[in-house]
Amino acid sequence: METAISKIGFSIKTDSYEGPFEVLLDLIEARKLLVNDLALANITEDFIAHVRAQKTFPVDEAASFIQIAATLLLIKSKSLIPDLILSEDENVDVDDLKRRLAAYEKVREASRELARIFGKTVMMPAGERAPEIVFAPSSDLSIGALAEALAHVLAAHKTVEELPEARVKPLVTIEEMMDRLAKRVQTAMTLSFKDFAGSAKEKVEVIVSFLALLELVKQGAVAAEQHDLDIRISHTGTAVPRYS
Amino acid sequence: MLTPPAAAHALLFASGEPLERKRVALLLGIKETEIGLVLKALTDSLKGSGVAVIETETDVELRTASEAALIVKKFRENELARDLGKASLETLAVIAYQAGATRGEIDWVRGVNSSASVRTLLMRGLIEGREDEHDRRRIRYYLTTEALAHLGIKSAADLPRAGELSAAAAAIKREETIQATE
Amino acid sequence: MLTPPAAAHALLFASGEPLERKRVALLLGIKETEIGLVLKALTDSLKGSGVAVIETETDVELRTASEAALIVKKFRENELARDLGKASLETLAVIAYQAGATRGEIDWVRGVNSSASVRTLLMRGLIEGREDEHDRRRIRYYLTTEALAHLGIKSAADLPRAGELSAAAAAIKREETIQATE
Repeated sequence: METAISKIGFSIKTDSYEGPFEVLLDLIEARKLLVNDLALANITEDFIAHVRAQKTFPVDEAASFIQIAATLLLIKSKSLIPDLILSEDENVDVDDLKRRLAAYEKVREASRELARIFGKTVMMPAGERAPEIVFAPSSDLSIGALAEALAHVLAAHKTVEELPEARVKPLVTIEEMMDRLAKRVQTAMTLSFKDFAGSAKEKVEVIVSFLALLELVKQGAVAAEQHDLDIRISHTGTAVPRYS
Repeated sequence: MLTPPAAAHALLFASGEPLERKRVALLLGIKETEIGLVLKALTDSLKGSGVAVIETETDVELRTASEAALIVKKFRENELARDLGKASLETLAVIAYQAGATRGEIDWVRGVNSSASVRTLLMRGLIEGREDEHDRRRIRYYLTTEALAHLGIKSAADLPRAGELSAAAAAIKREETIQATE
Repeated sequence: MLTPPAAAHALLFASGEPLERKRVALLLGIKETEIGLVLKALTDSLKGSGVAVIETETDVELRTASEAALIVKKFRENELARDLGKASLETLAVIAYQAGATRGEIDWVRGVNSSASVRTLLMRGLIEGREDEHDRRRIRYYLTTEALAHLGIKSAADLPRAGELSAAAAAIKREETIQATE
């Protein structure tokens, strides 16, 4: 884990959790690059190294990290295999990632602006006076209304709790997605193998990254299983496989 | 930078209670002999503004102006006659089914900040706060006897679906305790 | 007789909490369309006074001015803001620069699930959720006067680089809407 990261001199902050876009931007900024295809292709391995290095992965974020890793691999593959024609869906994924990253860059700027002023000059509310208490019930107050209000709160609480899992796009399982992507790129590589003469080293890296990612999904820190229409991703245990 | 009268205004506003003149002087970093002038300037600047400075020999306080008495009275009456509304009803419900709930627990169960609702319910005499026996900084809220009487029940046990709803709320409340101690 | 801005001043002072703009209009006996002008006049008259009006789209509250923060801090230190984590700050930023942002929009741009951050902000009273007018299942989030007060600004228009960053945030809304309808 250490070597994979220290290679590029980018240290992952272990004290606070970072989302995938944040990791991407950090990697790009560390290399003083602009957000474009070239930059994304450049940091693909580092991003995957980061995914692999995560000891504790927030359960519901694993999917977005892996989905982004998959899109990065597409961009990387395309940069290595010029013959690789991306499908419409794949192009959408790539464009989408770039747009979201650009938007996130602005949000990060905005949040830094807010961090600069938040809590610095707090405008205080009027001081509280001891209230004059007047018993004043209301027409909407009854035991029925109370029961209903609490039932509503409890129901809302349940919805919130369940929301994170439901938000993972229930199109395919992560495993299916990765399998498809692996086949897709491997086929393209076989077809245009002769183009690789000059970049054999990088080709190997791509394949290694792929296998590592697939392994992560299949045996490692996260296990994906399909429940009804939602995907639930859960930690299978604390044991993290080592790839070194 | 604020002028001394403006700084005094902010202090009195944030205090809510009468402040000693000498304390105001100390906080403003001026001499006690100067405070009279500063308060005079503040009084003048607030003329006709709806809010006024009330001075005694020792203390000073910000109050609504006497000309505003009518509109403030109307506001208070409106405040007490209004429907409780969703937020306050929910807050009252949590307290009804979970007697002794704290602000933190109410917020946790509702998932939103409940300070305004708690304040409303206190003012309307529907709930009362008592210090926790073990931790005096913690305030626990209970329905008042008047509220119970108004609802036509003797205790929380008489509420509809008391067992089921209390248990569910208690389960959520426990999460808060776990989170808070983590 | 008090002028409408002075009457509004008295009301806001007496209330001590945020009041709905339409409620202030009702109590003052003016049209909802006129409340903006009245509050504008009040804001102007309070300039440099140590106290200021904070306005959101729906609410209005009287608070000490941001310039008074240092002096007021001296005796209300215990209430001072706990810092927000990075995730909550980002979420707050999306909502600040794009009033009415939905959970979907926040998640879209942050690339992570924001439910915990949204909940933190709700519980701290920095944002509030309201149902979308057209689609009741959609909750839209807005800054509260409390959030503006913590940022030391009187309205969202005073946010740092408001024009530029709001324009950038508006793109988020469009993008997510396209995605959601696909």
